Amino acid sequence: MSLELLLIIAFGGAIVTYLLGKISCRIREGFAVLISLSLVVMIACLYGENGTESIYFHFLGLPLIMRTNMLSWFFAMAVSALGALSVIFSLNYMKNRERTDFYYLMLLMVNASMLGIIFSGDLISFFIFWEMMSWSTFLLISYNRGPAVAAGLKYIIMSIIGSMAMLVGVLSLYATYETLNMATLAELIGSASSGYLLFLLIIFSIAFAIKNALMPLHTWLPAAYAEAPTPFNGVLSGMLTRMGMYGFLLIMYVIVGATRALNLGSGLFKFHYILAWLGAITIVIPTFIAILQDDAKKLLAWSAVGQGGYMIVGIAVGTNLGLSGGIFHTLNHAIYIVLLFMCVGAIQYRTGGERDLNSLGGFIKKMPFTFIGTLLGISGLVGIPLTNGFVSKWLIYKTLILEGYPFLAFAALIGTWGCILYCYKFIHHIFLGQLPGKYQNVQKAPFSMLLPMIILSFAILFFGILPGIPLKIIDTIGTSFGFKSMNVTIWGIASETGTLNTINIFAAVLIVSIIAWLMLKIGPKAVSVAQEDTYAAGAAIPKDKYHYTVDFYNPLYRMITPYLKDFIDAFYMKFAHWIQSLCNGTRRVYTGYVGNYVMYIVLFLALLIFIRLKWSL
Amino acid sequence: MKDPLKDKLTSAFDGIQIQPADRNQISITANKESILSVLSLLKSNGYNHLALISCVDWIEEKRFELVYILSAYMEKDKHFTDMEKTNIILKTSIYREKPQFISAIPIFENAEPYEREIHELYGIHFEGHPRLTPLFLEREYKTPPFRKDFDTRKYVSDVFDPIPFVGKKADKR
Amino acid sequence: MQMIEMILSPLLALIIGIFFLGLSRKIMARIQWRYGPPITQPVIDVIRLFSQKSVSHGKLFNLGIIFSLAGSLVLVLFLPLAQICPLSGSGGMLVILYMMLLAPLGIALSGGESANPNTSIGISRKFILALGYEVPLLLILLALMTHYKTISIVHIVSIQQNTGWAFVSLPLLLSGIAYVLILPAILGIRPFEVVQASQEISSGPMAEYGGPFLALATIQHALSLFIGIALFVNLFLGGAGNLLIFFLKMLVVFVLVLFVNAALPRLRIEQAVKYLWRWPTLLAFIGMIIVLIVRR
Amino acid sequence: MDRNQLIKWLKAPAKMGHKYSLHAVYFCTGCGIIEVPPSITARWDAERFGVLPVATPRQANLFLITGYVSVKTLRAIIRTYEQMPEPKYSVGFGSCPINGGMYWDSYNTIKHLDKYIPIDGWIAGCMPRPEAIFVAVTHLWTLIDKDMADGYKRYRDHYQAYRANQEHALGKLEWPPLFSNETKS
Repeated sequence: MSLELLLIIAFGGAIVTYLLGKISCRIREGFAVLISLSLVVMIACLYGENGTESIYFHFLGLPLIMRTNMLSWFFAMAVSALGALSVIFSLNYMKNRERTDFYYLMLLMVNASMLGIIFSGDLISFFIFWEMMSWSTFLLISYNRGPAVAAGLKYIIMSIIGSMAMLVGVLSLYATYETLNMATLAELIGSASSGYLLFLLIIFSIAFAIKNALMPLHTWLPAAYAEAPTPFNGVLSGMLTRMGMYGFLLIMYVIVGATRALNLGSGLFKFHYILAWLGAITIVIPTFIAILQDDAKKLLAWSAVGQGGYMIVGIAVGTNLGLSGGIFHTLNHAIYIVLLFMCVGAIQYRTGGERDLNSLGGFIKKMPFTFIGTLLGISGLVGIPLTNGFVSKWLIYKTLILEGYPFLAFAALIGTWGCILYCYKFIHHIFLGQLPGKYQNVQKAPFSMLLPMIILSFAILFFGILPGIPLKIIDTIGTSFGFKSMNVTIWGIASETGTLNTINIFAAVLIVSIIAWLMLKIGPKAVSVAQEDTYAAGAAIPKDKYHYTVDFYNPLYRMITPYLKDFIDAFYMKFAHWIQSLCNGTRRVYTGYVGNYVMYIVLFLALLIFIRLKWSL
Repeated sequence: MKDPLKDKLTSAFDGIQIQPADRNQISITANKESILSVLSLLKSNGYNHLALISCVDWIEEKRFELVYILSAYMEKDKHFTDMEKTNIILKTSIYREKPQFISAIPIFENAEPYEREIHELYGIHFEGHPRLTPLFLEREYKTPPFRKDFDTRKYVSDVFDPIPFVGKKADKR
Repeated sequence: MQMIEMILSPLLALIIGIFFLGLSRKIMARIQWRYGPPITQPVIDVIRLFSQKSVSHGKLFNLGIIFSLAGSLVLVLFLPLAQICPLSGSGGMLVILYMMLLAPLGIALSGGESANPNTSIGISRKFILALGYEVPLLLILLALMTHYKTISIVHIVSIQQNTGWAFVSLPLLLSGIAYVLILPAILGIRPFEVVQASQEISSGPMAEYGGPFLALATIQHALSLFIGIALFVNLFLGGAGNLLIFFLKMLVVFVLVLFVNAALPRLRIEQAVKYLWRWPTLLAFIGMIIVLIVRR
Repeated sequence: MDRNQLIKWLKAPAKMGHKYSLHAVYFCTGCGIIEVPPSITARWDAERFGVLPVATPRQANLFLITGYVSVKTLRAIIRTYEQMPEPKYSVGFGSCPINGGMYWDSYNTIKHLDKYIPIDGWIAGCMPRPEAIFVAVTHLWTLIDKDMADGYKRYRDHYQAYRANQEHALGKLEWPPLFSNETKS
């Protein structure tokens, strides 16, 4: 099954769905689902192949190569699976919206370009697909006009800066080594001086850090996530932002190679150590900003920025545990952030686009399945022992502690406790508490929205209880990068410095929960009561006024808000205004009247003559 | 306080009597038309705190007597002047049949709850009062309960006694 | 053998926890010159609560309290109780850290479901206080783990058996003192009783708990008392050879903490977090620096 | 005081549990609440009998109605009584809840509290001293032993009558009836 066929199906499918859309929307949706599912199946049966290279096109004399290895298979599986789920999710969500053909075209285009990035074997096709992905994302973010266009602009400007940085790196590589094929580059790079390696790493990591929203370059993410249409949010937050992670892995471990990348720089100022510290800062500050948010999607956006830090810390630490923790966390984070965005989408679908956390409440009575999905989603996000988030965080913490980076581990752990606060705020404001009057007759989410949620919730628990399956694949990725393999068993990691056995934990929790349930059964059966029958010091419950959500962590807000003003965004805005005024200045010089230009020439000549006369006398 | 203010009062209003009540209280009785101007005069002369408005129902003389009690806020960190020690009890009386009076809110805003209470318990209507809604009572009463002609025993036997006992006691009775 | 341990350690924890509850009410009474209830009063309360027909606000209301009690019981399995440590080989300190947030999350979910602002305020205070004492606690635990270069608590206890208590070993002295300063916050008692402040927010998350729910909540509270003190004894006072010494060490620590509980009034939540983020964090930070220097 | 007779515990744990762990709702309904603080603090210490004030009616099984009951407070008393879990006991302090006491002819006090919510025990005295409260507690023990403290059963059986009386005295009640009519007994 050659890779070109795969890409042709992916891109062709996108265009065909657009055309089918002209005929009837039912066929278009069916075809879109068919395409994405077939992509998943095709990639699944690509499992074994390693390093199959196939030149499919020549561009300016350079061979464009497609190749696959375990790393690309892993990311491709995740991209296609999440792409299929979000297409299924958007069937209902986009039912009565305008320009849905354009939406489906762009969604499938984004999925296809991501697959292109993953399977590209040389840097030129990598760059082409990267640009294609950025542009289709920009069009999708600014899908529902108004503020979305501003968010899209912010996104596209920053990703263009990233792509230009990458282009500089690609050209410098081509200049020194005449070839852009990654495999050959990996061998030739050995001869490069450490200074050049450092330059390469920095240039490429600027592009990937912008895409992965590392701390100083993260400002596009909250606006983009908040304004993008929610089904696309799943793809955007799940795998698209994690293309930066794929890029980091590519540049640090595939092209530059692990040994060289890990001892660039000296002592405390090693490249990977600074990158780890950037990741640690990215964990802490966005997590505390997420606690302040009152908009559901903004809260999830800041949490996605925070969780990105874990992945960076994982791969930047440079041990096999850290690397597998980082990659596994990329997959886990993709699963539960897509699940949480789908829950927000289901709520929006049922309440007519309501996103403000303070005007929702008590939805557990009306949408129980969405509640279960959100509960599993936030338990994965927090890292509760039976969910997949816990396993990847356990790996990262273990390596941080044993390698002797306690302050990095401290930043990561504080991120988790901050994460609990906004996770509970998210689920409490939407699902618990009093149901407002106007949402009394809200029905369940439609099945086409619930199906992806059920699959993802199952995935969270499945990977949480039996982490051996994904960890085995990740271990082979680690060994392909030259790391020592950790002995992965079905139930976790078995190593002398501390084993993880999730099946023991699962069995213990299961038995003990049954015991606790029996203890509750000792007492007489409880009478279930309506939400109005609750303690109010003897008074009757005021309608729609007995729900506490505004300023939920008020004592904490007062303490942390002064430190959390978004300095970086403000700095970028000031910088942008400064450049704009600079441009205005030059515009005033080139006014476009010929007279001015003649005057400039005359003046300049006069100046030259004057200098000539003055010095020559 | 006594002389300058007393002369000012007697000169400004006719039909006003001023006599010292007990230790440091002065009771002033004025007719109902001049009440507001007396209040504003007293307020400008330092008695800027309206402590209370209450009402007495003289049913034999067919009149309600409204009592305004004024006192002075103590100036910050100054020694007690004798003015601050004295309270002024301003009395006026209105006819009982049509209980009608003007509200003192323009001069003292904090008169609002007192007048609401008097309206609820005595049935005196105050013009210019923003909201004469019920303040304490749970239920409507044909004659306001604090009036002398409100017969509590009859009210209790009408409202509470007919309610039957429940369970064993009811069977015995 | 392992199966017997699996049953024995939660049972032991339950008995000791409920005994501690009864003891705390007795000691508090004696400090206030009162005669005080019998030691077995919590047992009487639990029996009475189980016989009452309570009110429930939905399935999550039931599942939440079950989930929180299960979380505490499972956490006990990870704690070494003087040679009894059933689940020592599956995750070590990191699992304990993460298990400690199961119980509050369970009560938070069921409290939230009871649709009462008092419970929501109680829960938000609980998480803020947890964030408050988690900052120094994480620094202390990381200092311990980097000092002993292990993440399994059984290993830490065995090292302390032969090299003496961590509390008195020089590099960890400051961390030990910081831990003592935040112990009342971890146990949720008087100076930091902001969560179940029965006067202000009508006992916070427990406002809507009736008969059996309140019984499970009391048992969970007893267990969390046990866990907080057992963790301290294991990490800093070197665990114990046999059960009796372990129990005695816990008793001494508990009585001392009770005196603090009896003497101090309840802090406001801002004061609590300001205090927690100032002195204990400073001590824990310096302790961490010392551990890193000693490690170099 | 048969608290430590083990046989009784094994025979009827629920009854013994209720006897020796009476958690009272800390709800100040009238003037008698001034007697409760001294009875729970150092000098008279109610906790040695297992009596403890708790914050919400959900956690309680004893409801002390201390002193006269005004019409407004009756609304809150009914709401609190209905929110207590099932085996619950209520004790009236002083003569005012019995028959109105010295406010027998007042327009806004409730005369016979027993018409609105069932009362299991009365304590005489215009505010009984703490010793009288403990006598009442021990008396309540004997009532519980002899199954005579069945106020909550009376409330459930005659709920329609109680509800009618309440609506007669207070007009419209904002909360639905506790027992819908089909759960007759």
